Amino acid sequence: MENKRQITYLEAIREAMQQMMRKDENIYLIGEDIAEYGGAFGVTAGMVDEFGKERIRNTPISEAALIGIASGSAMTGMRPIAEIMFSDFMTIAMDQIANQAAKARYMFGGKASVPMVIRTPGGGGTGAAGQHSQSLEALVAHIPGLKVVMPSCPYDAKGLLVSAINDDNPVIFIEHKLLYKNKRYVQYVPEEVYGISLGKGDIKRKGKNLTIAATSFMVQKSLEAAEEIKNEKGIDCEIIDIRTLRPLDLDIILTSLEKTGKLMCVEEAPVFGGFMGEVAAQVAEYGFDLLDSPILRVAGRNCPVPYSLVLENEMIPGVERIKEGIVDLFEKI
Amino acid sequence: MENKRQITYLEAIREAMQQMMRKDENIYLIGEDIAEYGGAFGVTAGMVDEFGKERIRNTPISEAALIGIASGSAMTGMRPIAEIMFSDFMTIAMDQIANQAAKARYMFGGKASVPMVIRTPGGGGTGAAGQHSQSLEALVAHIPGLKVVMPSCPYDAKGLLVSAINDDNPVIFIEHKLLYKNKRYVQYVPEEVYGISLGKGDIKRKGKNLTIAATSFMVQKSLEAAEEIKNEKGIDCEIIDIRTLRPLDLDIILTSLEKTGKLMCVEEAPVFGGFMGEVAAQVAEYGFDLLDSPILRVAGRNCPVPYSLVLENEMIPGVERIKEGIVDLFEKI
Amino acid sequence: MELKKQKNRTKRKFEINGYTIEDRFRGLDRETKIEMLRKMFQIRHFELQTEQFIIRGMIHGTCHLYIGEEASAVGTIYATKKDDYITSNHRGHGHCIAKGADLNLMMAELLGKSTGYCRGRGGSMHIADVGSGNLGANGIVGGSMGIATGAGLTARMKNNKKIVICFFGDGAANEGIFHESINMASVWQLPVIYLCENNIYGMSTPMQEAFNIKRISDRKISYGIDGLTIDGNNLVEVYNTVSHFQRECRRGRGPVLIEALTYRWKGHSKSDAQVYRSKEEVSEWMKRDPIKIYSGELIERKIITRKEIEDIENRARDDIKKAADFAKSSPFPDPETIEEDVYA
Amino acid sequence: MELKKQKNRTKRKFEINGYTIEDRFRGLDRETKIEMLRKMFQIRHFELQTEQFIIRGMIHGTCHLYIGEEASAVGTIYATKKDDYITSNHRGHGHCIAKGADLNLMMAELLGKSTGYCRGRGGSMHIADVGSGNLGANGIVGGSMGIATGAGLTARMKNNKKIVICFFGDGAANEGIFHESINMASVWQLPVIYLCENNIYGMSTPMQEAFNIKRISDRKISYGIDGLTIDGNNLVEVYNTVSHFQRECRRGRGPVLIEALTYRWKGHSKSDAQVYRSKEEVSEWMKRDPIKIYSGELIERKIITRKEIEDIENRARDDIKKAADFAKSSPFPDPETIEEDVYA
Ligand SMILES: Cc1ncc(C[n+]2csc(CCOP(=O)(O)OP(=O)(O)O)c2C)c(N)n1
Ligand SMILES: Cc1ncc(C[n+]2csc(CCOP(=O)(O)OP(=O)(O)O)c2C)c(N)n1
Ligand SMILES: [Mg+2]
Ligand SMILES: [Mg+2]
Repeated sequence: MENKRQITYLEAIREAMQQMMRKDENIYLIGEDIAEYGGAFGVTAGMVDEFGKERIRNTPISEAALIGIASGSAMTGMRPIAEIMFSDFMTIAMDQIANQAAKARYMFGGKASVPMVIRTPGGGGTGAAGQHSQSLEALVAHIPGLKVVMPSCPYDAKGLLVSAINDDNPVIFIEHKLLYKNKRYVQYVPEEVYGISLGKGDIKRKGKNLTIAATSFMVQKSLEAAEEIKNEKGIDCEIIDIRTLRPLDLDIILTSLEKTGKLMCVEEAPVFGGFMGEVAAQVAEYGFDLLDSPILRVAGRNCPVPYSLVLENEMIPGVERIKEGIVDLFEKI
Repeated sequence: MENKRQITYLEAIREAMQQMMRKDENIYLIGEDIAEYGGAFGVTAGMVDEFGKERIRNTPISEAALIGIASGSAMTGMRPIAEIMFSDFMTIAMDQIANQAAKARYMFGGKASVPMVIRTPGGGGTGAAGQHSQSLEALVAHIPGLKVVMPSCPYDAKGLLVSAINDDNPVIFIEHKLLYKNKRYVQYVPEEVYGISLGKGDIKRKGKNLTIAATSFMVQKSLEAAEEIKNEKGIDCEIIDIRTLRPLDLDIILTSLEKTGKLMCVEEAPVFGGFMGEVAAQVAEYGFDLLDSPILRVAGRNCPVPYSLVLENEMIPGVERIKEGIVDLFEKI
Repeated sequence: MELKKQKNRTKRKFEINGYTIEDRFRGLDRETKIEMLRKMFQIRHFELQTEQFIIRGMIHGTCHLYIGEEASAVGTIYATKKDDYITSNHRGHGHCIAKGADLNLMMAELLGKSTGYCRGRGGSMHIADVGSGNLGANGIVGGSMGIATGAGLTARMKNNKKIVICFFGDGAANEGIFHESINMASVWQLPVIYLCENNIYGMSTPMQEAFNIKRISDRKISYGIDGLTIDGNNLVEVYNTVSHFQRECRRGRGPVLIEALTYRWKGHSKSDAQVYRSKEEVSEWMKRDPIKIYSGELIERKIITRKEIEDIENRARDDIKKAADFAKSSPFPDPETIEEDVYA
Repeated sequence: MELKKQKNRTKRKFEINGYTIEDRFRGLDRETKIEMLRKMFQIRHFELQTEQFIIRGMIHGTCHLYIGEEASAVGTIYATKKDDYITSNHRGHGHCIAKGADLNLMMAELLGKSTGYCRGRGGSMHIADVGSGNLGANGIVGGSMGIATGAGLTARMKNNKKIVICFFGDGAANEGIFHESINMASVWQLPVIYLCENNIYGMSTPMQEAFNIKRISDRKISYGIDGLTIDGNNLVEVYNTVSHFQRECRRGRGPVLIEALTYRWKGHSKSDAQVYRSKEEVSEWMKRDPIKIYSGELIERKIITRKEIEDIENRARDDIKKAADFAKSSPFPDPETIEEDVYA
């Protein structure tokens, strides 16, 4: 294992794009400051040297048209990967995402396809405050016609991005800023191209007392919490990485609940109206009999992401909040 | 009772605006084609005659700036009521709604307020297809800083709009097209100005076997279904009109569940990621012990709203689907 | 808005807004000239039939009729190539027919039938025929401007020599996406003709309430591109202007903004009391019927006789009748299929 | 972009882009002239201190430094009235200081303290002081352009004689909201000065990659408004131009688009390797230091001596030091308060 190369989440994403672009010249990147600058987080750094400025295409600061252009090119034979510099800016392009790209195929009676990926970093923890730290996946996951993916680790990031690029639908691919360069989460990632099915969750930790369903960075936080709680209280958590919010893999959650009977959902977005409401609702409908206690959500507080570190740490769930949730769930029985 | 005037939903909304505008000259209307034309649905018809074009302010077709301008004027002393012609077009203004109006107060440390109402018709049933028929409340209800209101009848429409106008926060007020002029739903509405608290649900029908939580037009459909099912099967439904999605009145639902032990949620939006996920999740957390069966959602199908009447009727829940849901819930026990 | 017409029919060149434009219409074969008239009649009668369907309550939903604007769609599309792309807007029937759509499938779509272009999922505002280059009508004002620009980018990246026509209205010119799209097309010199059909109103809002400028084509300055205002009711002028600029575009000389002045005869949509304009204004414009103008031109140029024109109109009427019959006799979609086509 | 300077210091009028602008600076009291220099120094040293905090890891989050652009904020704001409104953008410290913000509260906000303008909720990109007319910085490029226009509408509807300055960058001029906002302001003739600080880059993207025009102020044509391009590093020119147009605005003569050419000395934000520009370009622009230019002007006009300038700079440095101390010694917000201020 040690001999195998370990790469970061960012490197895995970049590699997926590079390898796919070498295979298919219809794939190109479009976004703000993605060429020489390499994107706000450096994800596309260096790619312009290999692929040139036609295929690593800088745009003016015009998010709505950027997405519209990507969609129009996708409808006519290209396979764009559009970057929205911060996921918060999807709001500016929301008509183009939700009313155009997502719906073209259906409204045209199945006669168009819009094979595009919208890559965008979400999440907080960087002190960038309310307009640069949101987790807006619930807004896109609700729109029929979109697929929504949130990888939590390098291996998944590469495989899921490859599948997203190969998919003939618009896929919103939300990355997490705190994972990009974090050495702590480096991982073995095969050099060859491989895909991970959109629509399959993944068990990131086996356990028998409690099921935790989490997304993105919260998967990592949950893993940490699970280790600690195992040591401290002997509670053994099973951790399910949702990975693709839409299509959602309900089965993997229900299967786990057959064993544990307890569900906790962990996400970074403000809890009210967040995506985990959907998970909880589906379980409360289709897995009701498997539950032996309330479904708990540990999620962001109901406020914009604040700037100050002490506040931001309070807003976004951390290991402590997750552990408290686990304990709560056992005390609530 | 019969002597009292009965007015439509549309008239109730217009009356609320007229009366409030007479009391406070800082209130004005801003939107597309709202003056002479009276708005796409005639809600503001005639108002320009009384208030003039300064206060019934037509804009060019520029939804983002329209909302930005309303917010900026609200921050500086006005109390705008902005109309977005179809709620689908909120997507074009989503940055201005979700990143600006909603967050200004918080990000500025509480030192600004944005007292504005965004009125917009939602829902389908008019054959206007995918981009003019959506129920996008889930997108706004998730955003901290916004309040979200969806009245289901004339009485509530007036009282809730009065409160929305008096509120010092941005309030998204989603009306339903099929209610506007529908004579079937006329109702006694007091002539005087009255408010209905934002954050209070309402029991629209008392019952003891099953709790239905519904929004907007689905409240009316649920009432119909409840009458029929009472006659046909003797099942007695209690119907809760959520009325304000945010803040949400969980208590009224839990209190009802103490009696019924069964919850069905009915909404028009596509079920996946819809607002009722939040309701279900809160109940699965805070009311788990009150439930004696799964929480069922009866909602829109997971597709854009289609054009053809036969498809549209399949997409949007009707009385039959709601009745089937009720029966299902009893058979599932 | 005043229509200055400085051209002279005997000359081989027009002078419009400082651009010298060749009279290519003149050299066109007779067949195409007549074909264009036929298309205009088809559009006119398609819309009249649609209006009847609306009146008889057979259309679930709304429609935006194109009557009075036929020269713009037909002149533009016939000046381009068959496999060029177009994008359209809510008032899209005319663009669609001019682009060669099957009338039966269009009409079936309006009636919400399974045989329609969109299998009943789209209706009037969403008819598309991607295979033939029609990237779709759009219910969002300005909504297709990014898509058109993206098709232009494809043309550029694949170097496939295609160009794109982006149809939109005066109202759409105040949406942010207009600004962003044209700017990007200009920076990248994409082969897109932005064709603004200025019918003086965006719904009920007259131009002077939505603009503080007289000519929308002046916005070319903001993007450093070519642009001009033409008489959109004059098919020959439309044809020649678009012919000129489509060649420029195909040669890589960037996007263009053409403003075609025209007028819609009917209300904005299904329900419109038209309080915002006078009957006189409407009838003034009806005198400038694009079909009459073009017929007159053809007669004057001795390309066709009055009798032949009548025949063409009758055949167009027939085409529409057949389409209406096809639509009426087609089945509604099966509700079971509702979630098909959401994903590829 | 070439800076043409046709003005003559001894004249009482400037000629810029065809506008005749009076030299109102000349008649200003000495105190104000010096006050402006002091503000420029405060901004400079505020930013240098901020840079230190960044380097020392004391700033959670990013900052966009205004060094090199001081003349634009100071000249503009001093040409308007105390209770006029401004809106700002991500590069907002300079606007904020020029508008008279309390340096202590600003610095405390940057360090995320409870004593900061936003109680630690907003940070660098969201400092506002609504009471004093500062409607806030904004993290969304172009995000405040609608808000500024709305403040203009308030001024108009309340007839309160205020005007609005809307600061934004060259990059923001390609956002749709730029287009929509200015158009509406023009249609309604709102008293808003759209002040585009063109520092030639939007993040890493040079103007020529984002525009196919040379002057952003040419976009005035699209809206039928006044507009011009000025030397944004020359405080006197900025002051005079804005003085001129703020009067026009206050008289009801609609919005204006002023493009102030300037340059940012530092990287775009906290992390910027600046691969997109050359050291030479930076040092060329640093020679055109707005503070040096203005100091030189004051000395030449015999308004102040070199010694006095040094004193002013020293005092500014002190002010910043005090602000830094205040910020450092202030407490962090109480996490318990996190959900306060979400709703009124
Ligand atoms: C984004 C958006 N805003 C508003 C509408 C409602 N609407 C439909 S057509 C229309 C007028 C469009 O005017 P114009 O672009 O000039 O086209 P015309 O109808 O005159 O052909 C409006 C306001 C819409 N469909 N989409
Ligand atoms: C809507 C949006 N898109 C992108 C960004 C990321 N971003 C922040 S500042 C900036 C450049 C802005 O350029 P300009 O307006 O010229 O201002 P400058 O930084 O040069 O002062 C970018 C792209 C953003 N904050 N908001
Ligand atoms: Mg129009
Ligand atoms: Mg800049």
